[in-house]
Amino acid sequence: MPIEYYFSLALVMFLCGVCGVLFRRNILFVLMSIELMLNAVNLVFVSGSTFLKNLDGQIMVFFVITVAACEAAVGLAMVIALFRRYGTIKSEFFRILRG
Amino acid sequence: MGLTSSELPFIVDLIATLSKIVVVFLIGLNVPPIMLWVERRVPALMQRRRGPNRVGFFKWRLWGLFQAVADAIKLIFKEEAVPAMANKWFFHLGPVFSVFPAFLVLSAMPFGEYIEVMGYQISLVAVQVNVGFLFILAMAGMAIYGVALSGWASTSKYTLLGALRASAQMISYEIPLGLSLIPIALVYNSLDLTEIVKGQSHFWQWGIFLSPLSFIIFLVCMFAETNRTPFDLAEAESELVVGFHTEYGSTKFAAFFLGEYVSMFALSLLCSILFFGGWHLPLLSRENLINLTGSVNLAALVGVGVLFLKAAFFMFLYVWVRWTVPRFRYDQLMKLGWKFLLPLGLANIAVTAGILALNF
Amino acid sequence: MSDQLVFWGLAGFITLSSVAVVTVRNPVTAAVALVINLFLLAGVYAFQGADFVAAIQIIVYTGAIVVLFLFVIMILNLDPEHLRSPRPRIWEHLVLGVVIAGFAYIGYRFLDSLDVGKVASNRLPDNTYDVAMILFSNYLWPFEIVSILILLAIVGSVAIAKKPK
Amino acid sequence: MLIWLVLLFPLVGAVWNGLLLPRHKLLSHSIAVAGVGLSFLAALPLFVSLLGEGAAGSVHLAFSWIQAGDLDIGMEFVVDRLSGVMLLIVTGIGSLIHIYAGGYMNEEKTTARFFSYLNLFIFMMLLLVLGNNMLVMFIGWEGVGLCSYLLIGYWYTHKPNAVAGMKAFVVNRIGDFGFLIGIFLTYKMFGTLSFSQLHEVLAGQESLSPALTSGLTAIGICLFIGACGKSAQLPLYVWLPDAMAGPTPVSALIHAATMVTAGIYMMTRLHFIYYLAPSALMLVAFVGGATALFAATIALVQNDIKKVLAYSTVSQLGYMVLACGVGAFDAGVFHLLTHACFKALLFLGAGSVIVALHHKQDMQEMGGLKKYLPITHAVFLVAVLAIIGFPGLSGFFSKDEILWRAFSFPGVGWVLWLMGLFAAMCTAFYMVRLLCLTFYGKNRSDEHTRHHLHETSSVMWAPLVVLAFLSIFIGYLGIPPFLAEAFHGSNLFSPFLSSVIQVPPAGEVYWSFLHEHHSEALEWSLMGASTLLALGSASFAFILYRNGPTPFLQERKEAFASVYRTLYNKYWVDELYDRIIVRPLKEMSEFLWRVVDLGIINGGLNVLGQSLMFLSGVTSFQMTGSLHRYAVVFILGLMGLVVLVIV
Repeated sequence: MPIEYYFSLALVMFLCGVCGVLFRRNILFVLMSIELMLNAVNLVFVSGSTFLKNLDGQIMVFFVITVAACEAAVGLAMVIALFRRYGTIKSEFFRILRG
Repeated sequence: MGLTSSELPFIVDLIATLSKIVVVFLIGLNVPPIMLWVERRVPALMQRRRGPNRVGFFKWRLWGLFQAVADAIKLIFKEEAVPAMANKWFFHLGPVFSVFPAFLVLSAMPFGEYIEVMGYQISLVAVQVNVGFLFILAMAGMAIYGVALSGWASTSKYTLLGALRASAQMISYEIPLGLSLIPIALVYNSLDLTEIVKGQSHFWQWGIFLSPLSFIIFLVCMFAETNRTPFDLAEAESELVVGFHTEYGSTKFAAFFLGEYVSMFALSLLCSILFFGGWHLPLLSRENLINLTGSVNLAALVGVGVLFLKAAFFMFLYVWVRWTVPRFRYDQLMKLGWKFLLPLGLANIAVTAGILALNF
Repeated sequence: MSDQLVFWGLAGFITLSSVAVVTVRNPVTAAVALVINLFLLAGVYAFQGADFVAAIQIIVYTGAIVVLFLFVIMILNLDPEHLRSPRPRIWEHLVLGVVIAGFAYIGYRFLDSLDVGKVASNRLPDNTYDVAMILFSNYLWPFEIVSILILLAIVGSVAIAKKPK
Repeated sequence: MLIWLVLLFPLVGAVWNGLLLPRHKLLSHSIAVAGVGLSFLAALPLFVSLLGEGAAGSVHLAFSWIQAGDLDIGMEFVVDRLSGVMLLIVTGIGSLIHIYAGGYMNEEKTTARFFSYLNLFIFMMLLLVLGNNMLVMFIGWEGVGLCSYLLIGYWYTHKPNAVAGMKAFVVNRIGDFGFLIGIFLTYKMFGTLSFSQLHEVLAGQESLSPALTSGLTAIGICLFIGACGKSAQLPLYVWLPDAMAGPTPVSALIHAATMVTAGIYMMTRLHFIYYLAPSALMLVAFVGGATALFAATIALVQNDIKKVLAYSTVSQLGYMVLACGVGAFDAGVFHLLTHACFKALLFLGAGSVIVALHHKQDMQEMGGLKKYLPITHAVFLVAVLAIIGFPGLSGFFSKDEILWRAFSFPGVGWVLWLMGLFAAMCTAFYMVRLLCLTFYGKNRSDEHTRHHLHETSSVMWAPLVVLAFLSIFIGYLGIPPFLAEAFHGSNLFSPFLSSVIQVPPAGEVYWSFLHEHHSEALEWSLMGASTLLALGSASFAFILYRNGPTPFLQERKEAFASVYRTLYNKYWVDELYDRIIVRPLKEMSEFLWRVVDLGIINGGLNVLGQSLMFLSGVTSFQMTGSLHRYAVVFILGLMGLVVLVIV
């Protein structure tokens, strides 16, 4: 298969992830969208690795997966903590960034 | 997953694979009825009573063997009820999710080395996977979704609690399970189950002797992964009715049944393959067996029989334990998994790797 | 031919499930879509010969991460009010259009600029052993550091999610 | 290989005790003793390897520490005969004191922190001793200073202790400043800080240019200021008496046997600089002589047992500095060695007395302890005889050698000799006074204390006995040559060090008198004179104080009231410093704090901050706090950038 196909697929996944982050109001969805984006990147890595016959790309995937696991664990823990504290996980509710 | 391109012609490969899939599927489908019977007769034996022995044709009752058929018929033809509040989609999807990983696991199990049909060597594994038991671990992990989704979709406290318990338990025990397998991979220097069995051709090279601790951890995790006694908290009747599948009846219930018994069978097979030499007879090497029987196919058939016998023993063990050991408390379960088996598994890996590194 | 079939099948379902993840209303549906998506992605990896990565992908993502999502969703047990999205505003439509157009343009330019030509990418041979060798030699330090990161994440998430006394 | 072990053990001990803080006293004690004891055992073979004829030193590079341009400073260590001797002193005496400290600190709840500091001190001292360049030595130098500070203020809940620690630290800082300047000057002049390279450069010079001489003099004086701080010489000696606030083993280890000798060691290590800067050395000699005399006179009237020993230490350090000043570095190191033994013994003996009396240190409340503490008395007597120069004991040989070398210094030598001689007489007097007031006469402590008086535990007196043997016999390593001939022995010590300490060729002319031969009759008579004077002064003190403070003594005290008050108040040096340095500094700081810092700097910053707040308030209207808004802007901006790049 031409590598462009894989990259296009990754692009579509990434776009979905971006849209999820931008437009979903529920933090859970935002987190899932982030997973989607990370996986799009993984796909690029694996495809590149296969294409270039260089296994370093696969190694990067391990690291990305690990970081994704950490991100999910901490993110979900925060979701639980937020829900417990404020009773909601709608992102527009949280405006502490405003300072 | 990484279908190794065999040297067979495409059409032969296709036919062989298809027929292997059908055979594996049939084997899987036949496990629950037999086990139904075993689950009734064995406790009866233990409790010194008769057990079901009425169903039969004319005078042939065959120790109640037909009871299984009757049960199956009942399950299939029962009326189906879907709770009004249930999330329909996932309610229907749940049983699927619980059956399909079990069969996927079974599909990667090797039943023997190969048979020769019309001059073609056909390996006795439905789907040849390079990273054999990682695949099995992965598929075993998928089983959680069946439990979790069906429990959640039923919209009932019992099912939700049962689902949470079950999936937490399965996640917890998946880790020691995986850890217990790593020493085996180290010892036999392969992730491919067929290779591992080939490495056990000699009696003293069986996994149970080379990595006894792994076997113990694996055995415990085996029970926990399938939610069987003494780890059947997810379906503790006295607390949660029957846990995540409380709301299911009829065919869907049968599907859960199927999934549970197929994954039990798959794990039993895996245990025999990893620790008890797979299709090897204890003191008779494969070459001798081929010489003795005079044909590769016959030897392979004997091997399959041996493997099934070993697996059958573990199936029996499931039942045996169910009627002898009481249920754990939830905190004990978690403590056992995380504070005992996990460190033990890690230590086991370290020790095994150390011994191997010292070229012992 | 069969390659084409496999790829397009996988790609189609991956695209569908990706869209589903971000558009459906029910978080459980989204999580299941995500599982399917990641599972199929593992299929793509295996299809490219990255068996080990594929196995890890299934074990870690579907076996652990998404289960975590499901757990949280079930524990929170959000009421329907929570799941309703507000009607999208005009500027959101606008931004969506711009983002899609931008991505399309960037993607087009990028793929266009690839001078690899339409070379068919072969499947890699069995490479679990080589991956392990690289991981535990060249990438040993990153590996160790990432393991510390994981430890920190475990401790952190326990500390964050613990019930305040 | 052994050298790493020597360094490693104390560090491990310090880290173990310091980080894990074992509750159990015996455990922490064992760790500490093992840390320094194993280090000693590792040092022994190192030292033995240096004993062979013409055994040269070796330099071990651990790693390249600082590399910048031409500057390349390695973490390198030198093992030669000089550092070998110091190694044995530090680890050997250190081990004995560590053992003793277990008994001394037995009343504490936990001792892990204490022993961690002690081991850290040993480690730092070893760095100082073994370092092959000024910077490594400086780490050790500062490290021992730090440990000294921590240990003086070990009982920091008692305010005077904490203050004494700070005083030690601050006064040392002044000396360290001089040391640092010396290091900078050295690097500026020679482009290297390594001792071996410096030695090569200077030993290679046939004659010296005036610029080089003046530079070396400046370096020598700056480094000597550092030595003054650490080795408690005039005018920076004031911290040492106050440092007695720390636990007594600390006083013995740090403030008598090892750390305070760092200055002497440093000057000896850099003897090639000093030999080429005679005027600097002259200053060293006079400061040393003056310190010896000055501190000895103060010690005459002090009543606190540890204070007397502290001033005695200052005085003895003065001797060593004096020896360095007259170019007799080997004699200085020899006195360092003997002094380490008998002064450690004195302090530890005093420590035993203090423990027996439940932490009373005033000699007026002691007396008659001979009966209660027989072993302590015996070893203490040995130490006193050693320090006053009783013939045949270690102090006799080392002190006599210094006096002789001072006398043979051409020109002003006799002045230095007189200073030393008078100091020796004072030493004999105050040490015997100390002995009498503590051990003889009638017991003057209260009933309750006397009731509980008993000999200390074996953990405490066993090291004392070892030290007593050392105090007696170690002097025989350095018998003066003329005596040696008379007794068919030989001086072992000076020839041993002579491979390290040599006058560079450029200084041969000036230092030619070092090889001059003097008549033995002169040596005999000088030795006889000084010994007789010291013994006379000792007997005088014995007669006066045999029975403790008597009315007769009280009368004499009143008759010489002004002298007594001056000495008792230590010449009002502390008050002087307070008036001319501390108070002006305080007022200055007050001014800087209230006016400059609070008014100008803080005020300016506040104005700046408030104006920024105002400005940001003006521009922050678009910060809605909505995460999505930010993300949208972020993504759009990113896409814009990428498009910009690729278009």
